[in-house]
Amino acid sequence: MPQEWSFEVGWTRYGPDGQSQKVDFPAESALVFDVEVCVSEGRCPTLAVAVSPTNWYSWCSKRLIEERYSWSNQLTLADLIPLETAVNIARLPQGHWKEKLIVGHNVSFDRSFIKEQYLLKGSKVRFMDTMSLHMAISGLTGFQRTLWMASRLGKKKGLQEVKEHIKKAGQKKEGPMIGSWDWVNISSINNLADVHALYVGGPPLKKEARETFVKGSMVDVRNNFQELMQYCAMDVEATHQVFTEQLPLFMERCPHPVTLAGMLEMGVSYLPVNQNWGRYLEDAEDVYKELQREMKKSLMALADDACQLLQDDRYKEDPWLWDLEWDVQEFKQKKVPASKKKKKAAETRVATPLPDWEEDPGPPSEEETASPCPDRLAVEKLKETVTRLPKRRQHLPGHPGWYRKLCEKMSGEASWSPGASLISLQMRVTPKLMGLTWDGFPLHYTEKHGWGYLVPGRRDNLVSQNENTGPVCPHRAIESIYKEYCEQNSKEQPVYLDSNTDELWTDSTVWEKVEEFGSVESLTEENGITMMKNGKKKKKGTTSKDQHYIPEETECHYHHGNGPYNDVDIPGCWFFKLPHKDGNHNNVGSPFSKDFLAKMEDGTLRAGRGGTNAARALEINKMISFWRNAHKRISSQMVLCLRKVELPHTVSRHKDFDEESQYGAILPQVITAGTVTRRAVEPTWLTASNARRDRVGSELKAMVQVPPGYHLVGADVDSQELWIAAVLGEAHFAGMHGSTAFGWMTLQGDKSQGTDLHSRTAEAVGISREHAKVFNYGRIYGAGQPFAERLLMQFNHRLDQTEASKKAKQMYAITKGIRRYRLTEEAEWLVSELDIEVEQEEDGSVTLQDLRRITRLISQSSQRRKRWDIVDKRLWSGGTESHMFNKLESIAHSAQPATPVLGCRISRALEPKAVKDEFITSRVNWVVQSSAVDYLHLMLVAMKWLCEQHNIDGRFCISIHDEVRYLIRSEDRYRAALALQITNLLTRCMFAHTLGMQDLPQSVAFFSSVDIDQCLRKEVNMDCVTPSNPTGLERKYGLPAGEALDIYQIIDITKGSLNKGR
Amino acid sequence: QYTRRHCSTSSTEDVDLVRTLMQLCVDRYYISPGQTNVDLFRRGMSCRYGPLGMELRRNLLDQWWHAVTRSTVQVFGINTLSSSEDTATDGRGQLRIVESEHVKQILEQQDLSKEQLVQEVRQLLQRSPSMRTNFLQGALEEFVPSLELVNRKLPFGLAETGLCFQPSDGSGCPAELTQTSLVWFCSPRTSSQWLDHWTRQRLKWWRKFALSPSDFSSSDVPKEELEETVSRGVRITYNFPWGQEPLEELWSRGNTELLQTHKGVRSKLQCRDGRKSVPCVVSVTGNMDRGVMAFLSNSLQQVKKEHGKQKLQQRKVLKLHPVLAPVKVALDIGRGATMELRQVCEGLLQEFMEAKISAWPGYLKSLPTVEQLNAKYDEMGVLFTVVISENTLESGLIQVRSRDTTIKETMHISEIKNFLSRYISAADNI
Amino acid sequence: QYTRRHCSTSSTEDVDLVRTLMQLCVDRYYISPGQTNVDLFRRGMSCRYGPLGMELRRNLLDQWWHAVTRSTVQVFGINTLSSSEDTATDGRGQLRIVESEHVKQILEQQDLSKEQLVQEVRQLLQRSPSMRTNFLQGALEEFVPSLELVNRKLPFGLAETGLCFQPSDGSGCPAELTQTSLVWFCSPRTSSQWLDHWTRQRLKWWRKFALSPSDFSSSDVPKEELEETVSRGVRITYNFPWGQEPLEELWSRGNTELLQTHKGVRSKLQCRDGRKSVPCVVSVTGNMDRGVMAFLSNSLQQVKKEHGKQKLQQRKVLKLHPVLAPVKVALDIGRGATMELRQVCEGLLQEFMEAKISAWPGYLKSLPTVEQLNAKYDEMGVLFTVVISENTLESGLIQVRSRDTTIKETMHISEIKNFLSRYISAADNI
Repeated sequence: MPQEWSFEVGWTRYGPDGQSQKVDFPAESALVFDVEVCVSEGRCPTLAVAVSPTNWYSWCSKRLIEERYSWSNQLTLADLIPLETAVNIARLPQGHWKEKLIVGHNVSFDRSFIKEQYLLKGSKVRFMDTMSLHMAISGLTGFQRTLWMASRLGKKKGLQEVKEHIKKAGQKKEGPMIGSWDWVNISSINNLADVHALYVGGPPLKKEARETFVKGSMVDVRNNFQELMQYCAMDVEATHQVFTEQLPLFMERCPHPVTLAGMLEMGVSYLPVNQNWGRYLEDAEDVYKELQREMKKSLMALADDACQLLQDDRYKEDPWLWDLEWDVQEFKQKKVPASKKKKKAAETRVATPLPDWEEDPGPPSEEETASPCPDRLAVEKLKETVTRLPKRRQHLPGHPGWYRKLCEKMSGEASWSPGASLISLQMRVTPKLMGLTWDGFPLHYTEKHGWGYLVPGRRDNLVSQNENTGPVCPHRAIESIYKEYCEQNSKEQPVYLDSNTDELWTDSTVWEKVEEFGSVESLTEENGITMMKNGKKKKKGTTSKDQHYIPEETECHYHHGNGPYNDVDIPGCWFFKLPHKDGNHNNVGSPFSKDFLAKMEDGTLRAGRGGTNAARALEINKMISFWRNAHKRISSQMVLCLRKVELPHTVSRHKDFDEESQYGAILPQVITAGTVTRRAVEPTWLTASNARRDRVGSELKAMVQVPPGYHLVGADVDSQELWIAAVLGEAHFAGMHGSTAFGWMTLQGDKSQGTDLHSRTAEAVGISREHAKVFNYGRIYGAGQPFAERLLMQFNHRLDQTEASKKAKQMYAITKGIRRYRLTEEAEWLVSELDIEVEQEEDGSVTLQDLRRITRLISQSSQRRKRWDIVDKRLWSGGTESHMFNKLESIAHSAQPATPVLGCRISRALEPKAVKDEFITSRVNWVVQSSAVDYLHLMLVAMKWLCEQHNIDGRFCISIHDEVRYLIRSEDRYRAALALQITNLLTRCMFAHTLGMQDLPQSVAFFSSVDIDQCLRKEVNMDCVTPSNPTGLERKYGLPAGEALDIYQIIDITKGSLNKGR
Repeated sequence: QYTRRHCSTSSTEDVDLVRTLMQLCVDRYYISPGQTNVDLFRRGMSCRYGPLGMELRRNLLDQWWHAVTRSTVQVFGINTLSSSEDTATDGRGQLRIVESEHVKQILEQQDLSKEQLVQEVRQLLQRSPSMRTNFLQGALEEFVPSLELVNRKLPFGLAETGLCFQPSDGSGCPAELTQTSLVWFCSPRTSSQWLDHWTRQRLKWWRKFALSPSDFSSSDVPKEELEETVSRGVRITYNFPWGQEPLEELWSRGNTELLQTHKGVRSKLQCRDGRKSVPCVVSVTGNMDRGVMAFLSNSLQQVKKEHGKQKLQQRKVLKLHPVLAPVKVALDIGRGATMELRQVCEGLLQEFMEAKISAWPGYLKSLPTVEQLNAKYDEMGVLFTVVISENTLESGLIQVRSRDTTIKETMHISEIKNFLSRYISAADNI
Repeated sequence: QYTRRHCSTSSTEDVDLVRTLMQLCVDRYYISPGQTNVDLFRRGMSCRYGPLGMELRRNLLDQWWHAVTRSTVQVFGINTLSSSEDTATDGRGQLRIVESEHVKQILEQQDLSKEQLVQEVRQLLQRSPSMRTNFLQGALEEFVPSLELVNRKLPFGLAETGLCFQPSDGSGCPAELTQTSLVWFCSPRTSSQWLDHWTRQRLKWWRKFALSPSDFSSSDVPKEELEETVSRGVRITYNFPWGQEPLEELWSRGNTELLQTHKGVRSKLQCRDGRKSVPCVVSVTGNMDRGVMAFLSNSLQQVKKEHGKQKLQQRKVLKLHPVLAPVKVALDIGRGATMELRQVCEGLLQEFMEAKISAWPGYLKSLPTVEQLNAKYDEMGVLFTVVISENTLESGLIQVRSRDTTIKETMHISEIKNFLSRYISAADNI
């Protein structure tokens, strides 16, 4: 490693003997590479280091070397790091690209600063990500990561963290939570330092210098140049060491070449954008800001209006505001010395009465206008009394306390704004100002229980009123509010609206929930043969009741909900808590969180007053939810615009090419294997939901738009995970497609006839299809009954615990089936010896009850100290999905779990050797999802091969889990569509074949349709109307609907041939 | 507890509301009394405004002007004539100014035959200047001189505000309108985008000053309602108690009229955008008289006050945006007015005037009770009421009541001016 | 070295000067080109103004309004209609708006005799609304509603600005005027004092913005020139190169017209001044179109620059008062414009606009030399020219050139906005 780094723009090569030389770019075909960015100065790369088998290299940005007052915030190719071309060259003749490999840790970040990667025609450089390799070898699940960090933080603190987590997940504290900690030592979290420590060991990496890039300015970087270069080089060295250790491990654990090839292909994703990207950002931000302003104004108006209640103490009769601080302060002024006061008093005694009638005095004389006006002098003189004010002015002394807190103290700063400008939805006072009601009851907040509501009618605590010095609850007013509500609704049960769940439940959120609950379910199974008790909550209820005896009348007869919590002593009212999605013992921190959006839509939670102000604020809150959460990520996407000479002729010579438009690209920073299941991770594009009419900015995906002369060709794999799960079950059961009920539904089910899986579940349990979908995926991901219960109650808060539990049980019985147990030989022998009567299935399994009986009988009659080993295997049976689950569990429980198709092994941190029987849910889930990743890798490789074979001009664009998109030159788009169909066929065949089935049903052989479109969207005819795109894609951006072609249409168009120019 | 009119569905309530609003406008010096005048106002026409209405419209026009000419894009103000010697025979020439003397002279000519007389009158009419019905024509004429200003580069706009005249709708009396006009010239390729841009900007502007912004909305004009030359139109409307009425209209007009105005001489009109295209015109025309009414209607809040048991009072407040409110502060004297107190008021009034804070000399006319006074100021939409009392002379302390919160705050006389200035300028930024 | 036109006595020089002034007004976007338009302007009528003229007139009207409505006395703004259904047969009803459709309908009626036709046309004319020639009548009508406002106490005034129409002086084409009007109501006893007061105030106002104040003067109107109802009159005039022309006229009108307007009902008109007298009227009427020309003429300074020997150059500067100047600052790019420089300019322009400093985007149109650029801005009356150069990107420093001193000062980009704001508001107080 060089001792001295060259402070010069561009690449410098360092020879082995220390001499340095300026070069265009590193010439070798394999590099380990790392880029550093000075964050405060925008997204322009600052410096970089690379090492090849023969040389070290360093690269410095122009902005680092040259000092200037300001730089353009629009990056160009010249600002980026060249790896294949000289500074001013942006096009290489066809076929002159060389094959190259770049290795880095989280290399997709570094890739986004490489010049050639933005060119529309992809180069042959590929990227190896040591982070992804690490995930594939030794990755951790999300829950494991928390535990891992906890254990690293030290035992005491660690346990604390674990407890916290368990509490959050809503579990009992009893019992040893984690039985085995072996996995902690064979894994690590993802950052380079920890990964390095895991694979290489030795002294820990120093990361302190990194702070300079994160917090420092360009000047700081300049001042510490040598040190920072050194730091960057150390990272490169560490990455190289890690990579050398990882590669053999990876090849051993994921032996199939398709896995590696697929990961390389995924590493070069590319999203074409144009000038519309800027318009989108501007419009969305604009609309967002305006809505936010409107919301704030509404809230401020509410606060102002509430102030009027101060008059005549009317607030005391307000069902929401009675317990706010209504005190006002006295205006303070220094006392005047007595003598002076006397004198003053004498002065003021001169009071001239006004004349009864006044004549027009005529204009002031010229002298009068010349000399200072006496009126002004009088005012000026009065102003002198300002000395009697305290140095620090009181802040709005005449306003009630709660209002004062919402106001900014007036200052000279430009940002000061008048009125209750500090108000926000998050504040505790806001729901009260809005007069929110839950089923007609006013909301109330307590420190202990969070948000809840007051139900009038309680009589037992009315007596103590006189002793109460605090604010008194106007329970009469609350009663009349509720009465009014009842009259309006005629007390009919409001129809339960099916809210759109696709926003609340993206794949990843479902899985997060499942994982959280799953980690505990396995535990309860482990703890004995007892089933999960659902009496837990009841027990909690009774304990609270036991604590203080409650007379009969404290029970609320006409309202059932989460409560009452009678430790909240509000005269005349019971307190009920708002339901919480993670279980009712959790406190609700804000009724405006997105979990309550659905409740607002169906009218359970509504604003009781303030007219439009409150209702509109709620509506706006919903509209801006997406952009509020996403706008930072979206607007920080690095867009690089290409100049005309940097574009291929296909674009620049196309008839639609426009000089004034911009054509560029975003390189999404995809971690090719970012989770333990090897699914890709990227925070913006892979989780983006589809456009919704009432969500600002949700047209995000559609802003990926092709340059002239190109099309996006892509498809969704139809119910990918369901099919994979089904086909595994079928292979296990009868080796025949459609041989299980579940498989049959997947193959033959029809949404329109209500025979598909989701419709069936919906019908069976009596819920909507959308909700059923969440249940089904949750279940197949390995979630158990408690998850379903919780979900049911969340979807319908009027459902009580027992009902929910009953429904969940029913659902699981008909799908997953019932647990049965196969006895060990020993046990079989004992059963026959002791002559215990048991009912055994064909496969010899027994029910849980029988098993308990056997256990009891054996232990009674046996003298042995040693416990008998009774259970050989646990099975599911009787449900539509039992066979599938048995197969999944058999894989998950095997000594070396590996995906059935490409044979990729599970992370070392999840192998039974390391974790024993824990993290079962994660392992079951891994089987399905990791196979889905195999599916994707197979598709990518097959498609790449077909494109190369048949000269289809295009490149990989992005894959979003079960969806792939390619950027294809327009004239090749139908051939590409055909190639995509063949790709699916080949992939499905590969699955069936490796599972021992030599045929494939036609219903799954092809994509139901391939989309040929000019932008990225769910359906080719979606116009993506949102508040920020009110006129739709077609009118605003001139994007017509695309084509969605099925296999027959494609064969028609292409005549079934992949060959060019038939 | 609160009733806002658009929550109500009963039409009688709406009728009441309209009556209340109109009565309030008359009583509180927004418009001059008289049924004809009220009717004009109600129909969204220019009417005789009182001092407050005049100031409100002035503020509104100022805000429009700043928003349009000081936006991020290039807009130039122009001023054209309200009458033009236009020989066109189409609708534009509907209203003519004639000098009655001239007509009389013709009519008095005894030796003319009836036919000759008809001919003479016709010719006179033809020669008489016609009144503009909108600013479009004027802006189209100014296009060529303005081109040099922008170096023949698109896009740019020409803005104008003022009076326009409309032929009577049968009633026999032509009406005046205070119109605002932005005529935007852009390349044909981007005209649709610009239409969207201006729609958004304009709607945002209207909503900025509104108490309940959602009453202002924009909608596309159905194809069948469009004029021949217009390819797309958008209307910004306000939801009045009696229904939607347009406040501002945006039309994408293509270049037909521009070519017509300049007699088809393309070379004069071409711009430097590489394609030598004739620019497209997007016109944005607002009716500020109706705008005044929309904001008055929007900001009227009626609050039922339960006062004791028997009396059901209604507090009417005109919650106009601080920037628009015609009177920002009223000055009053507490119990027992004296010359000394009057003097302080006069001095303070001067101070406010100099700081361009429009103030109301309430001390000149005393009302019996504070409640009546506050009710009056609330109905006038006065932001703050300052009360000078005997105590002020001693300590310099004054009472400042806020229209929006109804809370009275004590303040020192030396700080009130700055407080108001800051309050108003900061309210502009929200 | 300096030749100011009123020093010169030769009339050819004056003619040149007028021609120069008019040419400059056209070239520098004060008024639209075209001989008719220039003639209108020259005659002190409203004409088609370009962006700069429009802004100048706007500034002037604003200043007038503030000076009058925010003076120490009570003046309320009102707004009346420009046309009224006035059946009076005197001069006021000279200009009528007729709907040509209606006339045509009459003319096309075949069965009418000539007499019937004449009668019908006369009636139509009679029914047609007449255009106002000044604001007096409107203000007199508003007197009664306004009385309540001031608690029936005198004196007070009603102010209005806007368009008025004047019958053609034979040329056949009626003219438009931008008038300002203050109608002052006071007790008969003080009316003469008030006339003097307002004369003083108004003259002071005109002179405040002048480069050479002595060109503005006031003089009593000879008795014989007074209208019947007027007892005394004063004219404020400007000494144009072609002679004196009136800018503002003050008339002491007694109460005849007021009584007439209100049909002699004295009780409605009486004020609480102990004598129950009907107030006297003092009217102050200004012509702001001519005012614009007066200030343009007044501020044009021509400096002969001897450049070498052969070339005799003239530097023309429009030294408009900082408050009136339509463009306060021009933004330009030095040698070698790049996107980055353009960006800085646009940012700065936005900053100026937000601070309500009207700025000129000179960077959009580059002139070959700095001299030409400066000459142009001097003729436009631009106060300061800011030049952004490559150097600005490195150091943040900009060049600021002053119109009045022609000196270039270096300033930091972060300080320019405050500098300009301070400069303009300070100039207002001088």
